[in-house]
Amino acid sequence: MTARGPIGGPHTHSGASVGRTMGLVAVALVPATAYGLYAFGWPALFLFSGTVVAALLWEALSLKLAGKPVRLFLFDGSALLTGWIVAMTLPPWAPWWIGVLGAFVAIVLGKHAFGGLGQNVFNPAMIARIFLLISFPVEMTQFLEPRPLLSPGAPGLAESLAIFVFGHAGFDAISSASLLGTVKTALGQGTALPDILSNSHGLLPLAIGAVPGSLGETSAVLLVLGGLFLLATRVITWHAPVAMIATMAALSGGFHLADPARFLDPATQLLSGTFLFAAFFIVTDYVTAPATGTGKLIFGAGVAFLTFVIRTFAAYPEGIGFAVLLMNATVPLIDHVVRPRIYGRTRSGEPIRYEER
Amino acid sequence: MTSTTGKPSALARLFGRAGKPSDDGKPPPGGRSPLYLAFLLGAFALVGAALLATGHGATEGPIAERMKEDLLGSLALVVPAELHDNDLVHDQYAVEAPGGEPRTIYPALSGGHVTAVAYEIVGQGYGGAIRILMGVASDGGLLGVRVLQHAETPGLGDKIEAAKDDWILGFFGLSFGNPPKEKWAVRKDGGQFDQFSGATITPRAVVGAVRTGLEFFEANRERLTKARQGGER
Amino acid sequence: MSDDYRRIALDGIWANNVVFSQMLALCPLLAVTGTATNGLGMGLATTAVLIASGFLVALLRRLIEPEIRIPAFVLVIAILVTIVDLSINAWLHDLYKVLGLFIPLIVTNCVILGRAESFASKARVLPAMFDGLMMGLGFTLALVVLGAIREILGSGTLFANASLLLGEHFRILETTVIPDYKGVLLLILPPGGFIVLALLLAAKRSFELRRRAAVGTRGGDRDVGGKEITI
Amino acid sequence: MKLFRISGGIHPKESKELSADRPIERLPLASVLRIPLQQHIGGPAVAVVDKGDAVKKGQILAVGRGMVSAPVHAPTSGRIVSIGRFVAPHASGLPGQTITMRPDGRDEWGELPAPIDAFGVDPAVIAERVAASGIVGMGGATFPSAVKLNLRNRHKLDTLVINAAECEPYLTCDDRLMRERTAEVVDGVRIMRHGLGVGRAIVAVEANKPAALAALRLAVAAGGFADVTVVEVPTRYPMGSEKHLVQTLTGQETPARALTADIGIVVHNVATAFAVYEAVRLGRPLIARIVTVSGGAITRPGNFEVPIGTPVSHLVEQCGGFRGTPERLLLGGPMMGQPLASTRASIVKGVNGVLALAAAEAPTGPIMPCIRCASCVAACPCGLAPFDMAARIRKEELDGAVRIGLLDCIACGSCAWVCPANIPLVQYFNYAKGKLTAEQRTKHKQEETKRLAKFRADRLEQQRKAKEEAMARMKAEREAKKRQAEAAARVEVEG
Amino acid sequence: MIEAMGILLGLGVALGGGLGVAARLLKVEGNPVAAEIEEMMPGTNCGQCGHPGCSAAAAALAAGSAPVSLCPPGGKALASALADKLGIVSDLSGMADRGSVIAFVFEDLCIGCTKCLKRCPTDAIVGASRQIHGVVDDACTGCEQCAEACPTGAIVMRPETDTLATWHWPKPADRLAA
Repeated sequence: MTARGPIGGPHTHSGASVGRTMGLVAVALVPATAYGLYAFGWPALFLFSGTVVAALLWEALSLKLAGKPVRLFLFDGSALLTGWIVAMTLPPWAPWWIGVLGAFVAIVLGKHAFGGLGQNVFNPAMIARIFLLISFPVEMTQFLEPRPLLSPGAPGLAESLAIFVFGHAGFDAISSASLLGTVKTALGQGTALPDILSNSHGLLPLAIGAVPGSLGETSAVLLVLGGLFLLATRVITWHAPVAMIATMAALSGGFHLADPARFLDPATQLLSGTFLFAAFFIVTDYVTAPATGTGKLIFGAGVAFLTFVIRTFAAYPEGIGFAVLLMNATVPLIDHVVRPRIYGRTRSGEPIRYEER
Repeated sequence: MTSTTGKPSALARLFGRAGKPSDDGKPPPGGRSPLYLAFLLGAFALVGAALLATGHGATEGPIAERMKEDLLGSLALVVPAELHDNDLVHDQYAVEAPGGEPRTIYPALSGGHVTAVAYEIVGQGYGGAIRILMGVASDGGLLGVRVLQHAETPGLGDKIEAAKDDWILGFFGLSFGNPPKEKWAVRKDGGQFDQFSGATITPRAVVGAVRTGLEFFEANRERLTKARQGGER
Repeated sequence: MSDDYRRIALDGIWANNVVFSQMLALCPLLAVTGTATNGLGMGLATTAVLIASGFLVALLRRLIEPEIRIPAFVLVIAILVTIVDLSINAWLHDLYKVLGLFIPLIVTNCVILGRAESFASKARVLPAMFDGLMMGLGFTLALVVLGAIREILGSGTLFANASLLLGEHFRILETTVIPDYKGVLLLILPPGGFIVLALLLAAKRSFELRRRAAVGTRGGDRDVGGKEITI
Repeated sequence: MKLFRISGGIHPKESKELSADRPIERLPLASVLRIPLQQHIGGPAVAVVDKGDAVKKGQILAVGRGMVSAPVHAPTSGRIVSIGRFVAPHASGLPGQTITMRPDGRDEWGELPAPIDAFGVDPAVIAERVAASGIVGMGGATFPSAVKLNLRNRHKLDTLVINAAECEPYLTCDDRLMRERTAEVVDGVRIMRHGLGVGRAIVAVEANKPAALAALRLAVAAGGFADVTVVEVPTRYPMGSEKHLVQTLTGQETPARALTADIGIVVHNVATAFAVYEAVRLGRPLIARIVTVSGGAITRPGNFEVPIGTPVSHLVEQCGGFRGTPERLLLGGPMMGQPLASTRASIVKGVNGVLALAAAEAPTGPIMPCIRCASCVAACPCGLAPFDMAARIRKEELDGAVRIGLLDCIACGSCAWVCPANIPLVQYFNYAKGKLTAEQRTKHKQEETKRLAKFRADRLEQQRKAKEEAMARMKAEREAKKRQAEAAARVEVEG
Repeated sequence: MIEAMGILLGLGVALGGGLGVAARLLKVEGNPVAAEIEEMMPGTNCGQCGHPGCSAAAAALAAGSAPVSLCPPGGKALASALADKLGIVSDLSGMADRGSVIAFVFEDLCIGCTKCLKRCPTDAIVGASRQIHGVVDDACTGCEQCAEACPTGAIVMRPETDTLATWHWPKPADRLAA
């Protein structure tokens, strides 16, 4: 009926849209984010909004440069989410330029350099995280104990603005390493694990999030809540998170049993660092994960395995970022090898045979 | 080599010319004989080898000279020139270090008396071995410490380089006793040395290495400070 | 004739640039371009080898049989580089301390074998040397630009240690672009090299596309013999 | 009866309530009927009437050509106005050979073949009648039904499955047919069972048609037909896909690139069964069918018995015309139906619905880039990775798309229905399949060309040789003559 | 020193000899690419490319002395296939994509001279002396030989149009025309 030639079927649609999917993920992120903003106060709020706004601006700029319709893509929610996730992985009191640069790396280098939405091989937020971690090892590893909003000891509005703009003078004095960082350093000195853990936080604060850590990654309980919401709304499937958690539990459990003085117990491994955040919000990223259920299982297990290896045997206390990027690189291979069985064919692609009738 | 039947034999196919040279003097389509090619490439190799030999001969002396200058340059940083009148490299000798390996000692002599010694020590840092050159006065005080080579994280651990930070200069004048031996550690470990932002392992490695270097000096003080004649090996 | 030389020059520096068009020699490229100075040194050393190898290969081209040309070229190049390596060590020792590790890499630099095979072995001596010079300058240009960008963004300086390479007169080149700069560490590391190279390539492509769009597309049969050498 | 699960599939909004309660109506005849000669898969039929001829209802207009083809009959009595090219009921809107007739309004039957004693004759007789009546698969596939009945000659068959799933949204024509003409349908099913030479028939109806199920069950029970089983299958698109229906009923997957007949089962549509009843019991050829007219842009949706050749515009007019401007105008259901280029095109044997969808019913979202969400992989009933195939086709890697299963795609549209990015996946697949066929055709033509060129070269060579030989012969003859003459002369001289 | 020179010499001799032997033993006769290209050509030897037949054109292509766009009947499709085959990055945007064409005879103008019949490389034109000629669409390759031969201009090349049998769905517009 139009001059462009006939429109192909089907002529009805489920109503699903990219924007709706992204919106649901954002909703799932709200509890953990809200807690992070509360726990780390005004500076965290400034950093969060700065990063998200920067992500949107970089997105708009990239779209304009690429000659794509800015309005359509800018509000599909993908840039908002990327900026959001980048902000959640930052130390809560990091200065503004960390967030802006992180958003630049994620959006421009991690996403648009590959061709924009849907084309990137690597998770943009993880690229930003690794870029920042390698480039600014000092700023990216200075965490602090939560100082809830309006509590005594929390910085006021003006002071927070100063932290956001200029960075925190005398940051060293109040900074404290994350649990994984502390463990790594102490193990390197030859201290046994039980001694290290005895004067650190217990598991309950780890679960609630009352520990030093990145802006949005501390509260395990709220992250799991968001993840369950995504599972319930069918935005994500169970495969990757379950594979990731199970593999980590099994691996760290085995090693811990073999030598409790050297290897962390599974509960601490699962609850600390970025692990649960990654399990529900990073490895479930559509673009950079395999398409099939089996593929997702392999992917999740691979991320957990590499994370364990890096956390335990390599130089970095937290290995998720590297693990995710390494596994991202294997996704095309996984998708090539692991395909659904085609109807009427065997797994190897030959037509099914029935015995002569 | 072509057989009389007009059909080349197997041997001729390998070593003879495959066909008549064409009129314009270009090689025949079958290519040159393998023997000729062997000779040609051999000749190339020979001429090349001769050239290399000449080059090597011409540069050998200057290169050795430059290497020595480098070493002297480094030594000058940890042993002030006014403390000695000898050639530190020329007078080097070896002493057995803990672990049984020989350690090269560069003695600084003034009027035949040992005023200081310099030697190399190794610390284990974040990114592997850190090679450190230290100079110790005969009274056990540090004259200078310099990092020769390391693989620490740039921007974090590389503040141990004198070019990047003054930290390493802080060792000047210190000795066992100043501070006391048990204070030879980074602050985090209860010592008196500063670590720098974000990194503890690297300064800890350097402080530890310097400490073992001083221990080595203490253990061998007698041998190291005994007057020696230049050239004794 | 002069047209030929103009074409060689244009090819070497822009149209068929070693790095930006042929995408060759990426290994030394990424390894040495942490600073502009290192890039300049490597570029000049490579240029010297390119000119010399162009000269030798063109001179010997009638002697070298096609069957053994590759080993013969490799031999010529290896000998040249070794002699350059020894000479720099002996007489330009400060430069050697900066570049020492990378000079032997020139042997495996595919540009040199590539030019020997695709140009010098078919050309007379003078054009072959000129081609070597221009390819070398193009390579140097790429290295310096890449090094400068990485150095400014990565450490906030430009041409640091230039005096070591070029002598005390050139100390004026050494600039601190951004004082009190923390430095983006990743850019000095090899991944930074990849990122900056990719951005430069994108910039060149975009410039050329825009220029072509401005000139207007000429249709055509220009593809004859237009095969790129991809060694 | 135990049913089996199929993987994939979707649950689109059914929208059947628009027309499900409307009984089948007969409409006034259109002033002109245009009957395409290609209403089936296979060779087009060849007209056996001429312009100006008067024809009776049911009279044959065109005969099938070739093994796979079907004849066409006059839907009513009247006069042939023209035989020529006219816009076809096809997405392309291209013209096809069409017989145009003007009804005389008397609707007089011509001479019909005698009814057959369905169960007393050889199955071949039934197949023959089905072929002569021009019956084709009426679910939309339009494969000549007799050819499928004759599969008994080459395959070992045990079951006839009657596809009454009607899984496409909006469509209710089969539902109404089963409810209103239950006895005829059941009789048709049994005739086909006999014609196929098998012992049992299964009628599969989706669970969303309880009235039809009840009616069928009642009729089967009342008749005491042990050879017919009525089965309720789950409501899930694409249950009406023949291979998936068979798997639901038997648990057996039809091998790729094979027919269900390879596992002993032949599937026919329920409307075909009714047509077979009419052809065998009454001698009537297929000249009309039940069509659902529905969609938000139709004033009065309903189910109609429509003579073949009725223009769509006539049908729409009779339904009260359009309500607003339709966003999409379709022949068939919204999932697999074809867009209609012009309302002047006619209803043909395979058209089960005419839909005029309002803007709110049709997908109108912008096409976004694929975000690899893999919803399409989960929805695909054939175990394919549609997003991957589409990406390859977009880059013109057609062979790559074939390697990962393009030819196993049944174009059901489940993938595009779930796609959050609104990517026209099905159109990509249709494009690729069409392009591959075209390439095949080109290659074939090229080979043919080479053969022709060689043939010509050989011929020229032969001609040249013949000419040379002739020349040589003439020369030899001339010389022989000369020699003879000389010899004669010599003789004369000597003599 | 002498030792090192000896080693290099030995290496040179051995490798040079080895390469010479290898060059003899592993020699490839002819150019296999040319044969493969010939397979791709229309095969009518129509001569529009300026080469004496498709096989000569294939040889020229394989040698790199002819542009991939040389074959008018093959059109853009063949040109891009050839470019792929030869690994050439070629700008074919200027090449008109004329699609496939076939000959058409205007009956009013045809005088039945049979000149076209004799030129057609695939015998795609039927007819006899003093009778109007016709084109067998399926056999015509669109090589234009007949149009050139026709003294009255009765033959024109017409684009092949889609029919119900040949039509297929067009490729969806590359996303986001907006």
